Amino acid sequence: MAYTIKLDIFEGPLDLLLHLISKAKMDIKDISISDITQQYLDYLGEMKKFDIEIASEFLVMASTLVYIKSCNLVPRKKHSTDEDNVEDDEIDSREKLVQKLIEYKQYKEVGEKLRKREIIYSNVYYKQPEDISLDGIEDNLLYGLTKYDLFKALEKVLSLKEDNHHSDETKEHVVRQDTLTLQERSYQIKCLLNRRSRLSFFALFEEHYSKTDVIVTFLALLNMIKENQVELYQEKPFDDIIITKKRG
Amino acid sequence: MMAIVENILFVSGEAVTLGEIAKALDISKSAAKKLMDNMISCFDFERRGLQIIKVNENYQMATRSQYSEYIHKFIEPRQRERLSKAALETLAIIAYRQPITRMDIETIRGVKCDNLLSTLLDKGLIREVDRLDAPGRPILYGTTELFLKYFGLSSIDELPPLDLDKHE
Amino acid sequence: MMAIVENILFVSGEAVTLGEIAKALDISKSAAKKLMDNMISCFDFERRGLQIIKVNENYQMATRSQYSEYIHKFIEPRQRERLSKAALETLAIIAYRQPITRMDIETIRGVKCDNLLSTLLDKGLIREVDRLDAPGRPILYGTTELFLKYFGLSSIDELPPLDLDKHE
Repeated sequence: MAYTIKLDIFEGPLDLLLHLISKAKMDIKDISISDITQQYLDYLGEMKKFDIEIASEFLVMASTLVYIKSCNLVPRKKHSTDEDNVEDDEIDSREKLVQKLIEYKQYKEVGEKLRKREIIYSNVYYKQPEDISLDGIEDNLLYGLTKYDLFKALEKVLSLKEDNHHSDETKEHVVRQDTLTLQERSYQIKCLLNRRSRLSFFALFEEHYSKTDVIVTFLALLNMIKENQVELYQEKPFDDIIITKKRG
Repeated sequence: MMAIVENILFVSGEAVTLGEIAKALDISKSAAKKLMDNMISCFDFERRGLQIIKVNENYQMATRSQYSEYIHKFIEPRQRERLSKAALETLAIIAYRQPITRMDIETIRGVKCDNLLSTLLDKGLIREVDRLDAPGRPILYGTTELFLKYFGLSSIDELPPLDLDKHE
Repeated sequence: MMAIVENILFVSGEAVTLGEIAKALDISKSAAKKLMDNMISCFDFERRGLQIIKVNENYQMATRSQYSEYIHKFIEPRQRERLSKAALETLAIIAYRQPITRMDIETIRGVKCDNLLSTLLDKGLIREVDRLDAPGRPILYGTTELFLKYFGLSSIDELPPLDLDKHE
Protein backbone atom coordinates (compact mmCIF):
# COMPACT_ATOMS: atom_id res chain seq x y z
CA MET A 1 0.00 0.00 0.00
CA ALA A 2 1.70 3.08 -1.28
CA TYR A 3 -0.34 5.50 0.74
CA THR A 4 0.82 4.44 4.16
CA ILE A 5 4.34 5.10 3.07
CA LYS A 6 3.50 8.60 1.92
CA LEU A 7 1.35 9.47 4.88
CA ASP A 8 3.98 8.19 7.25
CA ILE A 9 6.39 10.70 5.91
CA PHE A 10 4.28 13.62 6.97
CA GLU A 11 2.90 13.74 10.46
CA GLY A 12 0.33 16.31 9.51
CA PRO A 13 -0.29 19.41 7.43
CA LEU A 14 2.29 21.40 9.36
CA ASP A 15 4.88 18.75 8.76
CA LEU A 16 4.05 18.77 5.07
CA LEU A 17 4.23 22.56 4.91
CA LEU A 18 7.61 22.60 6.62
CA HIS A 19 8.83 20.08 4.11
CA LEU A 20 7.61 22.18 1.19
CA ILE A 21 9.08 25.33 2.66
CA SER A 22 12.47 23.79 3.16
CA LYS A 23 12.35 22.22 -0.29
CA ALA A 24 11.64 25.64 -1.80
CA LYS A 25 14.45 27.06 0.39
CA MET A 26 12.13 29.68 1.84
CA ASP A 27 12.37 31.33 5.22
CA ILE A 28 9.40 30.42 7.36
CA LYS A 29 8.82 34.04 8.29
CA ASP A 30 8.91 35.09 4.71
CA ILE A 31 7.00 32.41 2.92
CA SER A 32 5.32 33.10 -0.37
CA ILE A 33 1.81 32.01 0.40
CA SER A 34 0.80 31.67 -3.22
CA ASP A 35 3.78 29.46 -4.10
CA ILE A 36 3.41 27.30 -1.06
CA THR A 37 -0.33 27.00 -1.55
CA GLN A 38 0.19 25.77 -5.07
CA GLN A 39 2.71 23.17 -3.98
CA TYR A 40 0.53 22.09 -1.13
CA LEU A 41 -2.45 21.61 -3.42
CA ASP A 42 -0.28 19.80 -5.93
CA TYR A 43 0.77 17.41 -3.22
CA LEU A 44 -2.82 16.76 -2.21
CA GLY A 45 -3.61 16.20 -5.88
CA GLU A 46 -0.80 13.66 -5.99
CA MET A 47 -2.27 11.88 -3.01
CA LYS A 48 -5.63 11.80 -4.71
CA LYS A 49 -4.10 10.32 -7.82
CA PHE A 50 -2.75 7.46 -5.78
CA ASP A 51 -6.14 7.01 -4.23
CA ILE A 52 -4.91 8.02 -0.84
CA GLU A 53 -7.44 9.05 1.70
CA ILE A 54 -6.65 12.60 2.68
CA ALA A 55 -7.08 13.32 6.37
CA SER A 56 -9.43 16.16 7.15
CA GLU A 57 -6.65 18.13 8.79
CA PHE A 58 -4.90 18.37 5.45
CA LEU A 59 -8.04 19.74 3.84
CA VAL A 60 -8.56 22.29 6.59
CA MET A 61 -5.04 23.52 6.04
CA ALA A 62 -5.65 23.68 2.29
CA SER A 63 -8.64 25.89 2.80
CA THR A 64 -6.73 28.11 5.19
CA LEU A 65 -3.97 28.52 2.62
CA VAL A 66 -6.40 29.24 -0.14
CA TYR A 67 -8.14 31.77 2.06
CA ILE A 68 -4.94 33.61 2.89
CA LYS A 69 -3.96 33.56 -0.75
CA SER A 70 -7.33 34.88 -1.89
CA CYS A 71 -7.14 37.74 0.58
CA ASN A 72 -3.93 38.76 -1.11
CA LEU A 73 -5.68 38.91 -4.45
CA VAL A 74 -8.71 40.90 -3.39
CA PRO A 75 -8.09 44.61 -4.11
CA ARG A 76 -8.25 46.53 -0.89
CA LYS A 77 -10.54 49.46 -0.51
CA LYS A 78 -10.34 51.74 2.44
CA HIS A 79 -13.29 53.38 4.24
CA SER A 80 -15.10 50.17 4.46
CA THR A 81 -15.21 48.56 7.87
CA ASP A 82 -15.99 45.21 6.34
CA GLU A 83 -12.93 45.13 4.21
CA ASP A 84 -10.77 46.45 6.99
CA ASN A 85 -11.72 43.33 8.81
CA VAL A 86 -10.86 41.20 5.86
CA GLU A 87 -7.44 42.78 5.70
CA ASP A 88 -6.82 42.37 9.40
CA ASP A 89 -8.01 38.85 9.11
CA GLU A 90 -5.66 38.13 6.29
CA ILE A 91 -2.62 39.47 8.12
CA ASP A 92 -3.81 37.72 11.19
CA SER A 93 -4.24 34.34 9.49
CA ARG A 94 -0.89 34.54 7.85
CA GLU A 95 0.79 35.60 11.05
CA LYS A 96 -0.91 32.81 12.94
CA LEU A 97 0.17 30.22 10.43
CA VAL A 98 3.77 31.40 10.59
CA GLN A 99 3.70 31.25 14.38
CA LYS A 100 2.30 27.76 14.28
CA LEU A 101 4.93 26.63 11.85
CA ILE A 102 7.72 28.07 13.95
CA GLU A 103 6.42 26.49 17.10
CA TYR A 104 5.80 23.14 15.50
CA LYS A 105 9.24 23.14 13.94
CA GLN A 106 10.85 23.50 17.34
CA TYR A 107 9.12 20.44 18.73
CA LYS A 108 9.88 18.52 15.60
CA GLU A 109 13.55 19.28 16.09
CA VAL A 110 13.42 18.31 19.74
CA GLY A 111 11.77 15.07 18.66
CA GLU A 112 14.79 14.36 16.49
CA LYS A 113 17.11 15.07 19.40
CA LEU A 114 15.07 12.75 21.57
CA ARG A 115 15.47 10.04 18.96
CA LYS A 116 19.24 10.23 19.34
CA ARG A 117 18.96 9.94 23.08
CA GLU A 118 16.52 7.07 22.74
CA ILE A 119 19.05 5.12 20.71
CA ILE A 120 21.88 5.76 23.16
CA TYR A 121 19.90 4.96 26.28
CA SER A 122 18.26 1.87 24.87
CA ASN A 123 21.74 0.39 25.08
CA VAL A 124 22.09 0.95 28.79
CA TYR A 125 21.47 -2.13 30.90
CA TYR A 126 20.66 -2.63 34.53
CA LYS A 127 20.90 -5.66 36.68
CA GLN A 128 18.34 -7.70 38.54
CA PRO A 129 18.05 -6.95 42.27
CA GLU A 130 20.01 -9.31 44.47
CA ASP A 131 17.91 -11.86 46.22
CA ILE A 132 18.87 -11.56 49.83
CA SER A 133 16.72 -13.29 52.36
CA LEU A 134 16.75 -11.74 55.77
CA ASP A 135 15.46 -13.36 58.89
CA GLY A 136 12.40 -12.08 60.56
CA ILE A 137 10.82 -10.11 57.78
CA GLU A 138 8.32 -12.76 56.94
CA ASP A 139 6.22 -12.00 59.96
CA ASN A 140 3.24 -9.82 59.33
CA LEU A 141 3.68 -10.61 55.69
CA LEU A 142 0.14 -9.75 54.82
CA TYR A 143 -0.74 -7.49 57.68
CA GLY A 144 -3.88 -5.48 57.13
CA LEU A 145 -4.61 -6.80 53.66
CA THR A 146 -8.16 -7.64 52.63
CA LYS A 147 -9.73 -9.86 50.03
CA TYR A 148 -9.99 -6.85 47.76
CA ASP A 149 -6.27 -6.42 47.88
CA LEU A 150 -6.07 -9.99 46.77
CA PHE A 151 -8.43 -9.31 43.92
CA LYS A 152 -6.60 -6.21 42.86
CA ALA A 153 -3.29 -7.99 43.02
CA LEU A 154 -4.46 -10.64 40.60
CA GLU A 155 -6.02 -8.13 38.30
CA LYS A 156 -2.74 -6.31 38.16
CA VAL A 157 -0.75 -9.44 37.51
CA LEU A 158 -3.07 -10.48 34.72
CA SER A 159 -3.08 -7.13 33.06
CA LEU A 160 0.68 -6.95 33.34
CA LYS A 161 0.90 -10.26 31.63
CA GLU A 162 -1.40 -9.08 28.90
CA ASP A 163 0.82 -6.27 27.77
CA ASN A 164 3.96 -8.02 28.68
CA HIS A 165 5.42 -7.49 25.27
CA HIS A 166 4.60 -3.82 25.49
CA SER A 167 6.15 -3.23 28.83
CA ASP A 168 9.16 -5.23 27.85
CA GLU A 169 9.88 -2.75 25.18
CA THR A 170 9.70 0.28 27.37
CA LYS A 171 11.28 -1.09 30.48
CA GLU A 172 14.98 -1.52 30.51
CA HIS A 173 16.32 -4.91 29.70
CA VAL A 174 16.35 -7.08 32.75
CA VAL A 175 18.58 -10.05 32.92
CA ARG A 176 16.86 -12.87 34.68
CA GLN A 177 18.47 -14.95 37.32
CA ASP A 178 16.87 -18.28 36.97
CA THR A 179 18.36 -20.53 39.55
CA LEU A 180 16.97 -22.38 42.49
CA THR A 181 18.26 -21.26 45.84
CA LEU A 182 19.71 -23.64 48.36
CA GLN A 183 16.79 -23.09 50.67
CA GLU A 184 14.22 -23.85 47.98
CA ARG A 185 15.97 -26.99 46.92
CA SER A 186 16.30 -28.25 50.51
CA TYR A 187 12.62 -27.71 50.94
CA GLN A 188 11.76 -29.60 47.79
CA ILE A 189 13.91 -32.53 48.79
CA LYS A 190 12.36 -32.56 52.26
CA CYS A 191 8.88 -32.66 50.74
CA LEU A 192 9.84 -35.50 48.44
CA LEU A 193 11.34 -37.47 51.32
CA ASN A 194 8.14 -37.13 53.29
CA ARG A 195 6.47 -39.03 50.54
CA ARG A 196 9.13 -41.56 49.64
CA SER A 197 11.73 -43.13 51.85
CA ARG A 198 14.38 -43.32 49.15
CA LEU A 199 15.20 -40.82 46.51
CA SER A 200 17.50 -41.10 43.58
CA PHE A 201 19.78 -38.14 43.02
CA PHE A 202 19.33 -38.45 39.28
CA ALA A 203 15.60 -38.59 39.62
CA LEU A 204 15.71 -35.12 41.17
CA PHE A 205 16.35 -33.80 37.70
CA GLU A 206 13.41 -35.09 35.78
CA GLU A 207 12.46 -31.59 34.77
CA HIS A 208 15.12 -29.70 32.88
CA TYR A 209 17.63 -28.18 35.22
CA SER A 210 20.69 -26.09 34.61
CA LYS A 211 24.16 -26.91 35.73
CA THR A 212 23.80 -24.44 38.56
CA ASP A 213 20.68 -26.24 39.71
CA VAL A 214 22.59 -29.50 39.95
CA ILE A 215 25.27 -27.80 42.00
CA VAL A 216 22.65 -26.18 44.21
CA THR A 217 20.98 -29.54 44.72
CA PHE A 218 24.24 -31.09 45.68
CA LEU A 219 25.02 -28.33 48.13
CA ALA A 220 21.54 -28.60 49.56
CA LEU A 221 22.10 -32.29 50.17
CA LEU A 222 25.47 -31.67 51.80
CA ASN A 223 23.83 -29.15 54.04
CA MET A 224 21.10 -31.59 54.96
CA ILE A 225 23.67 -34.21 55.83
CA LYS A 226 25.38 -31.74 58.09
CA GLU A 227 22.08 -31.09 59.79
CA ASN A 228 21.51 -34.80 60.19
CA GLN A 229 18.41 -34.78 58.05
CA VAL A 230 19.45 -37.19 55.33
CA GLU A 231 21.92 -39.92 54.53
CA LEU A 232 23.45 -40.55 51.15
CA TYR A 233 25.09 -43.59 49.72
CA GLN A 234 26.47 -44.64 46.43
CA GLU A 235 27.14 -48.21 45.25
CA LYS A 236 30.15 -47.29 43.18
CA PRO A 237 31.71 -44.14 41.72
CA PHE A 238 29.54 -42.36 39.09
CA ASP A 239 26.58 -44.46 40.11
CA ASP A 240 23.34 -42.90 41.24
CA ILE A 241 23.29 -41.47 44.74
CA ILE A 242 20.50 -42.72 46.96
CA ILE A 243 19.07 -40.30 49.45
CA THR A 244 17.29 -41.50 52.55
CA LYS A 245 15.79 -39.71 55.46
CA LYS A 246 17.80 -40.01 58.63
CA ARG A 247 15.90 -41.70 61.41
CA GLY A 248 15.60 -40.21 64.83
CA MET B 1 31.09 6.00 52.05
CA MET B 2 31.16 5.76 48.29
CA ALA B 3 32.07 2.12 48.66
CA ILE B 4 29.00 1.59 50.79
CA VAL B 5 26.77 3.30 48.26
CA GLU B 6 28.37 1.25 45.51
CA ASN B 7 27.40 -1.88 47.41
CA ILE B 8 23.89 -0.65 47.98
CA LEU B 9 23.34 0.32 44.35
CA PHE B 10 24.69 -3.02 43.25
CA VAL B 11 22.50 -5.01 45.58
CA SER B 12 19.43 -2.96 44.74
CA GLY B 13 19.71 -3.33 40.99
CA GLU B 14 16.89 -0.82 40.79
CA ALA B 15 16.87 2.91 41.39
CA VAL B 16 17.58 3.94 44.97
CA THR B 17 16.17 7.14 46.41
CA LEU B 18 18.28 9.82 48.04
CA GLY B 19 16.32 9.20 51.24
CA GLU B 20 17.26 5.54 51.28
CA ILE B 21 20.93 6.37 50.78
CA ALA B 22 20.85 9.01 53.51
CA LYS B 23 19.18 6.60 55.90
CA ALA B 24 21.53 3.72 55.22
CA LEU B 25 24.55 5.97 55.79
CA ASP B 26 22.93 7.86 58.63
CA ILE B 27 23.70 11.22 57.08
CA SER B 28 21.53 14.14 56.01
CA LYS B 29 19.85 14.20 52.65
CA SER B 30 21.90 17.18 51.53
CA ALA B 31 25.11 15.41 52.50
CA ALA B 32 23.90 12.35 50.62
CA LYS B 33 23.17 14.51 47.60
CA LYS B 34 26.66 15.94 47.65
CA LEU B 35 28.10 12.47 47.97
CA MET B 36 26.09 11.19 45.04
CA ASP B 37 27.03 14.11 42.79
CA ASN B 38 30.60 13.44 43.70
CA MET B 39 30.24 9.76 43.06
CA ILE B 40 28.72 10.24 39.62
CA SER B 41 31.60 12.44 38.47
CA CYS B 42 34.07 10.13 40.15
CA PHE B 43 32.77 7.18 38.15
CA ASP B 44 32.98 9.21 34.97
CA PHE B 45 36.38 10.67 35.77
CA GLU B 46 37.91 7.32 36.60
CA ARG B 47 36.44 5.94 33.39
CA ARG B 48 34.77 3.15 35.24
CA GLY B 49 33.03 0.52 33.21
CA LEU B 50 29.79 1.18 35.00
CA GLN B 51 28.03 4.47 35.51
CA ILE B 52 25.62 5.91 37.99
CA ILE B 53 22.48 7.24 36.44
CA LYS B 54 20.51 9.94 38.16
CA VAL B 55 16.82 10.47 37.51
CA ASN B 56 15.39 13.19 39.67
CA GLU B 57 16.63 12.13 43.11
CA ASN B 58 16.94 8.46 42.32
CA TYR B 59 20.19 6.74 41.56
CA GLN B 60 20.88 3.53 39.72
CA MET B 61 23.95 1.64 38.62
CA ALA B 62 24.01 0.87 34.92
CA THR B 63 26.20 -0.24 32.09
CA ARG B 64 27.54 2.27 29.62
CA SER B 65 26.03 2.33 26.18
CA GLN B 66 29.41 2.23 24.47
CA TYR B 67 29.87 -1.34 25.67
CA SER B 68 26.49 -2.53 24.47
CA GLU B 69 28.07 -4.32 21.54
CA TYR B 70 29.93 -6.62 23.93
CA ILE B 71 26.99 -7.00 26.24
CA HIS B 72 24.93 -8.13 23.30
CA LYS B 73 27.46 -10.81 22.59
CA PHE B 74 26.96 -12.03 26.08
CA ILE B 75 23.23 -11.67 26.51
CA GLU B 76 20.49 -11.72 23.94
CA PRO B 77 19.70 -8.13 22.99
CA ARG B 78 16.00 -7.65 23.29
CA GLN B 79 14.68 -5.75 20.33
CA ARG B 80 13.08 -2.64 21.60
CA GLU B 81 10.56 -1.01 19.37
CA ARG B 82 11.50 2.57 18.71
CA LEU B 83 8.97 5.30 19.23
CA SER B 84 7.44 6.75 16.08
CA LYS B 85 8.32 10.20 14.87
CA ALA B 86 4.84 11.38 15.81
CA ALA B 87 5.21 9.93 19.29
CA LEU B 88 8.52 11.72 19.79
CA GLU B 89 7.03 15.04 18.66
CA THR B 90 4.10 14.62 20.97
CA LEU B 91 6.40 13.72 23.84
CA ALA B 92 8.47 16.80 23.13
CA ILE B 93 5.40 19.01 23.27
CA ILE B 94 4.22 17.44 26.51
CA ALA B 95 7.69 17.63 28.05
CA TYR B 96 8.04 21.37 27.44
CA ARG B 97 4.47 22.41 27.96
CA GLN B 98 3.35 20.20 30.81
CA PRO B 99 0.75 20.16 32.17
CA ILE B 100 -1.03 20.33 28.85
CA THR B 101 -4.40 19.18 27.47
CA ARG B 102 -4.92 16.98 24.43
CA MET B 103 -6.54 19.92 22.64
CA ASP B 104 -3.47 22.08 23.08
CA ILE B 105 -1.21 19.31 21.84
CA GLU B 106 -3.40 18.87 18.80
CA THR B 107 -3.39 22.59 18.11
CA ILE B 108 0.40 22.61 18.09
CA ARG B 109 0.77 19.49 15.98
CA GLY B 110 -2.13 20.27 13.69
CA VAL B 111 -3.40 16.69 13.86
CA LYS B 112 -5.42 14.46 16.15
CA CYS B 113 -3.45 12.51 18.68
CA ASP B 114 -5.76 10.47 20.92
CA ASN B 115 -4.24 7.20 19.73
CA LEU B 116 -0.77 8.45 20.34
CA LEU B 117 -1.61 9.63 23.81
CA SER B 118 -3.00 6.28 24.81
CA THR B 119 0.10 4.54 23.47
CA LEU B 120 2.32 6.89 25.45
CA LEU B 121 0.21 6.34 28.55
CA ASP B 122 0.46 2.57 28.08
CA LYS B 123 4.19 2.81 27.76
CA GLY B 124 4.32 4.79 30.97
CA LEU B 125 6.10 7.72 29.34
CA ILE B 126 3.33 10.19 30.17
CA ARG B 127 0.63 10.30 32.80
CA GLU B 128 -2.45 12.26 33.72
CA VAL B 129 -1.25 14.82 36.19
CA ASP B 130 -4.45 16.75 36.79
CA ARG B 131 -7.60 18.05 35.21
CA LEU B 132 -8.05 21.54 33.89
CA ASP B 133 -10.58 23.66 35.74
CA ALA B 134 -12.58 24.31 32.58
CA PRO B 135 -15.75 22.94 30.95
CA GLY B 136 -15.44 19.20 30.42
CA ARG B 137 -12.54 19.16 32.90
CA PRO B 138 -10.04 18.04 30.28
CA ILE B 139 -7.10 15.88 31.35
CA LEU B 140 -3.74 17.52 31.77
CA TYR B 141 -0.80 15.38 30.71
CA GLY B 142 2.76 15.39 31.97
CA THR B 143 5.87 13.24 31.58
CA THR B 144 6.92 10.48 33.97
CA GLU B 145 10.20 9.39 35.55
CA LEU B 146 10.31 6.63 32.98
CA PHE B 147 10.32 9.33 30.33
CA LEU B 148 13.43 10.84 31.90
CA LYS B 149 15.10 7.46 32.19
CA TYR B 150 14.13 6.47 28.67
CA PHE B 151 15.96 9.47 27.28
CA GLY B 152 18.74 9.47 29.85
CA LEU B 153 17.72 12.77 31.42
CA SER B 154 18.36 13.33 35.09
CA SER B 155 15.62 15.94 35.32
CA ILE B 156 13.21 17.76 33.09
CA ASP B 157 15.51 20.81 33.15
CA GLU B 158 18.01 18.85 31.13
CA LEU B 159 15.89 19.09 28.01
CA PRO B 160 17.56 21.26 25.39
CA PRO B 161 16.33 24.83 25.83
CA LEU B 162 13.62 26.01 23.47
CA ASP B 163 13.90 29.56 22.25
CA LEU B 164 10.21 30.15 22.31
CA ASP B 165 10.58 33.66 23.68
CA LYS B 166 12.31 34.70 20.53
CA HIS B 167 9.29 33.69 18.51
CA GLU B 168 6.36 34.41 20.73
CA MET C 1 38.81 -4.34 28.31
CA MET C 2 38.33 -4.34 32.06
CA ALA C 3 35.47 -1.92 31.59
CA ILE C 4 33.83 -4.35 29.21
CA VAL C 5 34.22 -7.21 31.64
CA GLU C 6 32.86 -5.00 34.39
CA ASN C 7 29.76 -4.42 32.27
CA ILE C 8 29.37 -8.10 31.52
CA LEU C 9 29.76 -9.21 35.11
CA PHE C 10 27.31 -6.55 36.22
CA VAL C 11 24.68 -7.46 33.67
CA SER C 12 25.07 -11.15 34.32
CA GLY C 13 24.52 -10.92 38.04
CA GLU C 14 25.82 -14.44 38.34
CA ALA C 15 29.13 -16.13 37.82
CA VAL C 16 30.55 -15.87 34.33
CA THR C 17 32.92 -18.49 32.97
CA LEU C 18 36.35 -17.72 31.63
CA GLY C 19 35.20 -19.09 28.30
CA GLU C 20 32.33 -16.64 28.12
CA ILE C 21 34.61 -13.73 28.92
CA ALA C 22 37.15 -14.82 26.32
CA LYS C 23 34.42 -15.17 23.74
CA ALA C 24 32.85 -11.78 24.44
CA LEU C 25 36.24 -10.08 24.15
CA ASP C 26 37.40 -12.26 21.30
CA ILE C 27 40.65 -13.15 23.06
CA SER C 28 42.22 -16.42 24.09
CA LYS C 29 41.30 -18.08 27.33
CA SER C 30 44.77 -17.59 28.69
CA ALA C 31 44.65 -13.88 27.86
CA ALA C 32 41.26 -13.69 29.53
CA LYS C 33 42.67 -15.42 32.58
CA LYS C 34 45.49 -12.91 32.84
CA LEU C 35 43.02 -10.08 32.45
CA MET C 36 40.78 -11.42 35.17
CA ASP C 37 43.64 -11.95 37.61
CA ASN C 38 44.68 -8.42 36.89
CA MET C 39 41.17 -7.15 37.35
CA ILE C 40 40.72 -8.83 40.70
CA SER C 41 43.84 -7.24 42.12
CA CYS C 42 42.95 -3.95 40.49
CA PHE C 43 39.58 -3.90 42.27
CA ASP C 44 41.28 -4.72 45.54
CA PHE C 45 44.11 -2.27 45.06
CA GLU C 46 41.80 0.59 44.19
CA ARG C 47 39.70 -0.28 47.21
CA ARG C 48 36.59 -0.50 45.12
CA GLY C 49 33.31 -0.99 46.90
CA LEU C 50 32.64 -4.12 44.91
CA GLN C 51 34.94 -7.06 44.43
CA ILE C 52 35.37 -9.74 41.85
CA ILE C 53 35.14 -13.23 43.21
CA LYS C 54 36.78 -16.15 41.47
CA VAL C 55 35.47 -19.63 41.98
CA ASN C 56 37.36 -22.15 39.90
CA GLU C 57 37.29 -20.46 36.52
CA ASN C 58 34.12 -18.53 37.13
CA TYR C 59 34.03 -14.87 37.98
CA GLN C 60 31.34 -12.91 39.71
CA MET C 61 30.90 -9.36 40.87
CA ALA C 62 29.94 -9.16 44.51
CA THR C 63 29.60 -6.87 47.48
CA ARG C 64 32.24 -6.87 50.19
CA SER C 65 31.38 -8.41 53.51
CA GLN C 66 32.54 -5.41 55.51
CA TYR C 67 29.58 -3.45 54.16
CA SER C 68 26.96 -6.04 54.94
CA GLU C 69 25.66 -4.07 57.90
CA TYR C 70 24.76 -1.15 55.63
CA ILE C 71 23.36 -3.40 52.96
CA HIS C 72 21.04 -4.99 55.46
CA LYS C 73 19.95 -1.65 56.79
CA PHE C 74 19.10 -0.59 53.29
CA ILE C 75 17.58 -3.77 52.01
CA GLU C 76 15.28 -4.62 54.88
CA PRO C 77 12.46 -2.16 54.28
CA ARG C 78 12.63 -2.89 50.56
CA GLN C 79 12.52 -6.62 50.97
CA ARG C 80 9.60 -6.34 53.30
CA GLU C 81 7.66 -4.31 50.79
CA ARG C 82 8.57 -6.49 47.88
CA LEU C 83 7.88 -9.69 49.74
CA SER C 84 4.42 -8.69 50.79
CA LYS C 85 3.57 -7.46 47.31
CA ALA C 86 4.86 -10.64 45.74
CA ALA C 87 3.21 -12.80 48.38
CA LEU C 88 -0.10 -11.12 47.80
CA GLU C 89 0.12 -11.59 44.06
CA THR C 90 1.04 -15.22 44.43
CA LEU C 91 -1.74 -15.85 46.91
CA ALA C 92 -4.20 -14.16 44.61
CA ILE C 93 -3.20 -16.36 41.72
CA ILE C 94 -3.47 -19.50 43.82
CA ALA C 95 -6.79 -18.45 45.30
CA TYR C 96 -8.43 -17.81 41.97
CA ARG C 97 -6.71 -20.47 39.92
CA GLN C 98 -6.39 -23.39 42.33
CA PRO C 99 -5.31 -26.11 41.99
CA ILE C 100 -2.28 -24.73 40.22
CA THR C 101 1.35 -25.77 39.72
CA ARG C 102 4.37 -23.66 40.56
CA MET C 103 5.18 -23.48 36.86
CA ASP C 104 1.79 -22.00 36.07
CA ILE C 105 2.08 -19.46 38.84
CA GLU C 106 5.48 -18.48 37.55
CA THR C 107 4.17 -18.19 34.04
CA ILE C 108 1.48 -15.79 35.20
CA ARG C 109 3.77 -13.73 37.41
CA GLY C 110 6.71 -13.88 35.08
CA VAL C 111 9.14 -14.52 37.94
CA LYS C 112 10.33 -17.41 40.04
CA CYS C 113 8.42 -17.99 43.22
CA ASP C 114 9.75 -21.08 44.98
CA ASN C 115 10.88 -19.03 47.94
CA LEU C 116 7.53 -17.43 48.28
CA LEU C 117 5.67 -20.70 48.01
CA SER C 118 7.67 -22.19 50.82
CA THR C 119 7.00 -19.09 52.93
CA LEU C 120 3.29 -19.32 52.23
CA LEU C 121 3.35 -23.05 52.97
CA ASP C 122 5.15 -22.36 56.23
CA LYS C 123 2.55 -19.78 57.15
CA GLY C 124 -0.18 -22.27 56.43
CA LEU C 125 -1.87 -20.04 53.88
CA ILE C 126 -1.47 -22.53 51.06
CA ARG C 127 -1.01 -26.27 50.90
CA GLU C 128 -0.20 -29.02 48.48
CA VAL C 129 -3.54 -30.36 47.38
CA ASP C 130 -2.50 -32.89 44.80
CA ARG C 131 -0.05 -33.69 42.08
CA LEU C 132 -0.59 -33.13 38.42
CA ASP C 133 -0.67 -36.22 36.28
CA ALA C 134 2.15 -35.02 34.09
CA PRO C 135 5.89 -35.63 33.76
CA GLY C 136 7.61 -34.86 37.03
CA ARG C 137 4.24 -35.01 38.76
CA PRO C 138 4.37 -31.35 39.78
CA ILE C 139 2.69 -30.28 42.99
CA LEU C 140 -0.69 -28.58 42.77
CA TYR C 141 -1.22 -25.80 45.27
CA GLY C 142 -4.42 -24.57 46.82
CA THR C 143 -5.43 -22.27 49.65
CA THR C 144 -6.13 -23.40 53.21
CA GLU C 145 -8.84 -22.73 55.77
CA LEU C 146 -6.43 -20.37 57.46
CA PHE C 147 -6.34 -18.43 54.22
CA LEU C 148 -10.13 -18.05 54.28
CA LYS C 149 -10.02 -17.01 57.91
CA TYR C 150 -7.24 -14.57 57.25
CA PHE C 151 -9.21 -12.75 54.59
CA GLY C 152 -12.54 -13.11 56.38
CA LEU C 153 -14.07 -15.38 53.78
CA SER C 154 -16.49 -18.16 54.60
CA SER C 155 -15.71 -19.92 51.35
CA ILE C 156 -13.54 -19.43 48.32
CA ASP C 157 -16.60 -18.40 46.30
CA GLU C 158 -16.75 -15.22 48.32
CA LEU C 159 -13.74 -13.80 46.52
CA PRO C 160 -14.68 -10.83 44.38
CA PRO C 161 -15.53 -12.19 40.92
CA LEU C 162 -12.91 -11.76 38.25
CA ASP C 163 -13.92 -10.59 34.86
CA LEU C 164 -12.32 -13.57 33.21
CA ASP C 165 -13.49 -12.91 29.69
CA LYS C 166 -11.68 -9.66 29.73
CA HIS C 167 -8.39 -11.31 30.52
CA GLU C 168 -8.51 -14.59 28.77
